[in-house]
Amino acid sequence: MAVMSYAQAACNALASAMRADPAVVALGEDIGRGGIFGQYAGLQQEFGPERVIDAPISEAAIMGAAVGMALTGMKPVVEMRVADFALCAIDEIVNQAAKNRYMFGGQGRVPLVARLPIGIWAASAAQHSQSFEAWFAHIPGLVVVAPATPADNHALLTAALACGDPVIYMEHKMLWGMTGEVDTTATAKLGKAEIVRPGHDVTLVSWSKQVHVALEAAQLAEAKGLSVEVIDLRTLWPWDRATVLGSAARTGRALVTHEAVQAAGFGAEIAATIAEELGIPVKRVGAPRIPVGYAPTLEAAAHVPAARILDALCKLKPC
Amino acid sequence: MAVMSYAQAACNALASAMRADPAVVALGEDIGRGGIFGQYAGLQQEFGPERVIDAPISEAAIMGAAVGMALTGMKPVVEMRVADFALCAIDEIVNQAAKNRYMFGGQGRVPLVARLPIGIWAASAAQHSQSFEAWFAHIPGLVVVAPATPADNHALLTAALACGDPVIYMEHKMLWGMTGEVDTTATAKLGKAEIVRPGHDVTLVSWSKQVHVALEAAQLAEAKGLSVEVIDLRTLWPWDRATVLGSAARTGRALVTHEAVQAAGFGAEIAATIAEELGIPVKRVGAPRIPVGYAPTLEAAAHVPAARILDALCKLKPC
Amino acid sequence: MNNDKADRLLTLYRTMARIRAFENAAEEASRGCVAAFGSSVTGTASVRGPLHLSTGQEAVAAGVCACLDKSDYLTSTHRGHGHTLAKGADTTAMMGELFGRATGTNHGKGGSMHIADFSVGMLGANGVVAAGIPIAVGAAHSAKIRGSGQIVACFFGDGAINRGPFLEGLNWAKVYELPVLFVCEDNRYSATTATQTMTAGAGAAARAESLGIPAVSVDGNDVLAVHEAAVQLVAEIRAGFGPRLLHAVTYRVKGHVSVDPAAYRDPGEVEAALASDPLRLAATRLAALGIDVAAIDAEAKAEIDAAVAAALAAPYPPPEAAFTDIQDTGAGQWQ
Amino acid sequence: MNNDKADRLLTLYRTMARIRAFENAAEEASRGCVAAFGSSVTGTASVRGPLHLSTGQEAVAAGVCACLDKSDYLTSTHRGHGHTLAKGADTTAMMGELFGRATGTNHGKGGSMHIADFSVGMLGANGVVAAGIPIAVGAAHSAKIRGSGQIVACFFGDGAINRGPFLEGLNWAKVYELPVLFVCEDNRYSATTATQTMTAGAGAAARAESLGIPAVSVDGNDVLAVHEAAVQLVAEIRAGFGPRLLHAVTYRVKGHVSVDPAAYRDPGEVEAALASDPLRLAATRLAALGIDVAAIDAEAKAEIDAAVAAALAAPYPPPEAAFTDIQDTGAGQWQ
Ligand SMILES: Cc1ncc(C[n+]2csc(CCOP(=O)(O)OP(=O)(O)O)c2C)c(N)n1
Ligand SMILES: Cc1ncc(C[n+]2csc(CCOP(=O)(O)OP(=O)(O)O)c2C)c(N)n1
Ligand SMILES: [Mg+2]
Ligand SMILES: [Mg+2]
Repeated sequence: MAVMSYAQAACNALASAMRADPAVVALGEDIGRGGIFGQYAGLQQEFGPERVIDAPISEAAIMGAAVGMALTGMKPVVEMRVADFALCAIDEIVNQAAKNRYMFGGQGRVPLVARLPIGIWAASAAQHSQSFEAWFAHIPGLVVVAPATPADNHALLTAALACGDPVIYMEHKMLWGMTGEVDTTATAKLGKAEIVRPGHDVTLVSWSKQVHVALEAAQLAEAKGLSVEVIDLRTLWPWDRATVLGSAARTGRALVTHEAVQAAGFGAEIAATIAEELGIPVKRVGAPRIPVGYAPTLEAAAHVPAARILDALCKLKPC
Repeated sequence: MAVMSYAQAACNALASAMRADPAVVALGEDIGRGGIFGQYAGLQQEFGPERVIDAPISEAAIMGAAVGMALTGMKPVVEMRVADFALCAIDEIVNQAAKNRYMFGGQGRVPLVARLPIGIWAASAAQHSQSFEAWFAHIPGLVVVAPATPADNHALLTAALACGDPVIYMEHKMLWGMTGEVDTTATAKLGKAEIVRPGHDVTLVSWSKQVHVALEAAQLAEAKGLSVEVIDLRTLWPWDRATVLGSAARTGRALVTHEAVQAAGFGAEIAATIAEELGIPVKRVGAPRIPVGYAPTLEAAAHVPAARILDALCKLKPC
Repeated sequence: MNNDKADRLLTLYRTMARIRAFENAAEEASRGCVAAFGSSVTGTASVRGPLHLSTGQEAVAAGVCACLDKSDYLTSTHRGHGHTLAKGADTTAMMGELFGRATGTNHGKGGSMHIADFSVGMLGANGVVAAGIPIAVGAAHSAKIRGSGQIVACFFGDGAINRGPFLEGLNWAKVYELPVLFVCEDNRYSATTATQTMTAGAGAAARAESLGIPAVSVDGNDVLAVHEAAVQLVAEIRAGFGPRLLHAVTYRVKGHVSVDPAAYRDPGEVEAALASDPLRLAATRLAALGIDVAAIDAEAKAEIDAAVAAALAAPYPPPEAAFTDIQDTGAGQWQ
Repeated sequence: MNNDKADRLLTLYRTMARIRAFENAAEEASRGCVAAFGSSVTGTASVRGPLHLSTGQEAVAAGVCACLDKSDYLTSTHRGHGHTLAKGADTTAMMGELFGRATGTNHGKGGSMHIADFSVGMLGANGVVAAGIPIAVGAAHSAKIRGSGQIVACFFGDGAINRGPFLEGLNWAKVYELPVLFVCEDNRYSATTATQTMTAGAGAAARAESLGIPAVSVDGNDVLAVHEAAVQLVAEIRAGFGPRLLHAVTYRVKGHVSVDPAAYRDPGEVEAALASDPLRLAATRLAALGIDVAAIDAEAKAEIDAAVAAALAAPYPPPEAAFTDIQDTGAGQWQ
């Protein structure tokens, strides 16, 4: 086991995959110099510019080219730097990568992993702070993954590279520097959630950086005598209905929290499913439907802090 | 009152707005020749090519230019032909049109109406059949409208043109030819739903073409002794929580149906909200998470027919 | 004309005749199929949905594809039947796809707009204008990385050169000197719009040249001219000199989709275009060499008639097929 | 050099000196501000978040904006301080914005990357590369429709010419002969990448010309050369001759963002670039005319020092402001 940052863990997983399989290549802006967060550090040195491919500022072509590569025997890893810029490549993701296999009757497959970092990144305002996981969960053909820890970034990226389907892989920009123990031999199964804290009063579901906020809220709740079970969803599509519904059925109450805008966020899907399946009390805590502002006071309003989660927990079970 | 098609109603509303306000212009591909569905018929003849502006096949520039026009005193109506092609202009919608007013601290406003026709259009397969309303409901800054009838297409387009905010205006491609009485003096308020059929056993919420399917299901349910209240949401953001929650509180059961993919669809938002607020039984019936196939047998699988709605109704209240 | 050339013309003519017969049969089978341009769906047609015919443009597909090996790749547009056939796809499977049958190239999942035959390197028609361009560039990049020697032919319309992916794709191809032949099939219309009115500057070739990509313009109705230009460009590409562009000027004889009466066009313009019909031009040349094309035409018609009959007889895909070929991860979780 | 020209140079120098002072102060206030390139946020800086400095590129903003009227429009990039200042924005409000204060041009909602001052026609910096281009084109289209006589200056970087909106926007501008001056501010880098390596062909001017848009290239560090070229192009635009492009070659003296040490660059290259610093060039010329710039520099520094002091003293926007300026329809419905 080694201690690595979240960025290094991804880098390490990618390097291992590239060593094992010459079909794996990476493409994106600035990755030759390691990527601006170091998430490709050293890769061009090891694998050469043919496999760690610098791209012009052409998101549409980067994603479209990756589809063409994937159809013809490669396994491209596509860097979008922040999910907000992937909006320049949405046709390529939704109409091309996601639909190719189906539309052409299974003649081809598109084994690509698109890295679309999400989340509020300090003082980066409205165009560099968005979380779009709900969008991609809505699109047939796409797998959606959002790791919360260095260990998961290693294991889930490895699994994403192996799965053969187009994967929207959403790292969180505030986690790049987070360090943790990483077992580089550990494997993960896409679609498996993890109970990261057991409890019996309320089930609290989250993913990505917000898992850490959820854990903070669970701890605060414990002090008030509330036992909260925290689930890290890890994969948003397919999401682990069995684990979530199993836990919720046990605790009898469920709360979902995410950093993304609450309105039409992925929390709605989970809350609606729990309500449909179990008919138990359910709540959501997501961001208000406002853009992210620059000033610290404004940015704070777009965050979903532990205190708001605690409030909602106490509404589900008075505490 | 005149009988008009859904396409003519929009055309008529747009013509009236253009007569009343020289700032209203339309831009898009093929609109000079009336648009391929006749939704701009006669407008270039009446208002000239300076105000009914033919555009190159450049969705990104069409939407981006509309933002520039809107910031400098015009009220552009932007034609995207089908919502699927608007995916080529997503940065311009989400990062530019929706965020401009906020990001620049209220210095400017973006009064544009983007027409993004949605829905399964017979035998048009995976890239011409999508319904993306949930995406836009998730984005702060955007108003989302989806008219179900010719009368509403007149009244809601008129309201959208007047509201001063960027509006994603989603007509349904299968409704272009639908005819109905249109009172061209009638007004509508964005954000107001309509109870299109009263009932007392279950509240059934829908929008766009699916409203007609919902009405069909309600009629089938009536034959089984179930009284279904059908609500046409009309505006998806802001959505009429008061009407929906009021009705659901009265009936004690709620079902949401939409043509879009169910997973992370806008039905999740409504169902989750009802569950949170009322804790009553709730269900959703949307499309499976599959692309739309071309063959009639495949296309059928992507539809949400009245029979599936009826099933769900009878699960909410045995009938 | 020497013997070689006559043989080549005959081969090219045969491909064109087969495309023409295919398009005619598809058009026939599509009447009443799509709601647009004032038409509404009658529901009785065998070919439903938007049908974009390449009638009159056959020389471009035939002339270019004759330079390609089966292992080479091709990307296409919404108007892709000709490219698909010329690349070697089986017309029975193609017609099956237009009819939405389980026997179709795509097993009924795509239809005309998404016709594809990966077995002959045809990576798909595309319902999004210009979307095939970056995909072609990626396939070419892959071929270069793998050292496979494959090249890619990337077809797009004159209207597509005003979309961003045209610039992004061509720039990329030149930066990495990729083995791709860009083919601008210029039929002078973009749906109901004369493309010229929406296009600044001198068009596809000039734009390619501004990116350092050599370009050649040809009469796209002269199949030999197209072919000779393509042979030269493909040779340069195979030799490793990087991307090339071919600008082939032709004419869209039919409406934008089969139900479009194209009333926005001057009938005189259409008539003039018909006079330079590529099949007619080639037939006249062959006649001058003493070769009569009637037998070829008849053979083509017979082939396509059989394809139509087979398509008609074939079953639709079973409803369960709606749930296959999507994704393995999460298969079964449709809600 | 005649008197007029000397006066003009002096005026241009003053603008450049003010931009330089602004950038220096912003840089100073930003140390430890952003997590990238191995740095992490310390949280103590006044200017937080990504800060893209235009240090060394002042001649482009100054030379171009001196041809614009207040009513003309301007769109910018992520590197927009210079454009904003040169268009006439108040430096106190600008610095307030960088500090995220309620007194900022955007009332703290945008920060450096989204700085804007609509009151002087500055329609906004943009965090998305090339996104300003279609917006500029739309503003120019609007000006033409309204017959207002306004023109638009549209700034973008050398990296932006590889994005689709560059093609789409320029094509549109030429098709409708719109009054827009495209300015490619070529600092030879796109973040950590030497733009040349990712750019096919001869660059911005050649691409514009392929679209029928006349283009001029200038030494972007020679403020008089930039200005004279811009004067000529703007005159043509105002005369109704349609869009023009100015390609100004300069150099990004700093890292991509303020925390970027730019270690990927050859120090010799940077040193050579510093030798042709635009302020130094202009100052040398002014010195030859017997004019000393020390007073101007001091004045600029004093202005910016005051702006920093004012920004430091200003309040942050109140938390409620997070919920204003979004949309009127549905205001209050935040969930
Ligand atoms: C991105 C996008 N915008 C608009 C359309 C609608 N559309 C389909 S074909 C077409 C015209 C295309 O013209 P051209 O590229 O010249 O091809 P042609 O139809 O002439 O073969 C248009 C506008 C589309 N399919 N995709
Ligand atoms: C669409 C998009 N892709 C990527 C980025 C990340 N990014 C920000 S600035 C930049 C480099 C831009 O280079 P250039 O256009 O030359 O402008 P410069 O930074 O040199 O002023 C990149 C890649 C972005 N902001 N937007
Ligand atoms: Mg065409
Ligand atoms: Mg640059």
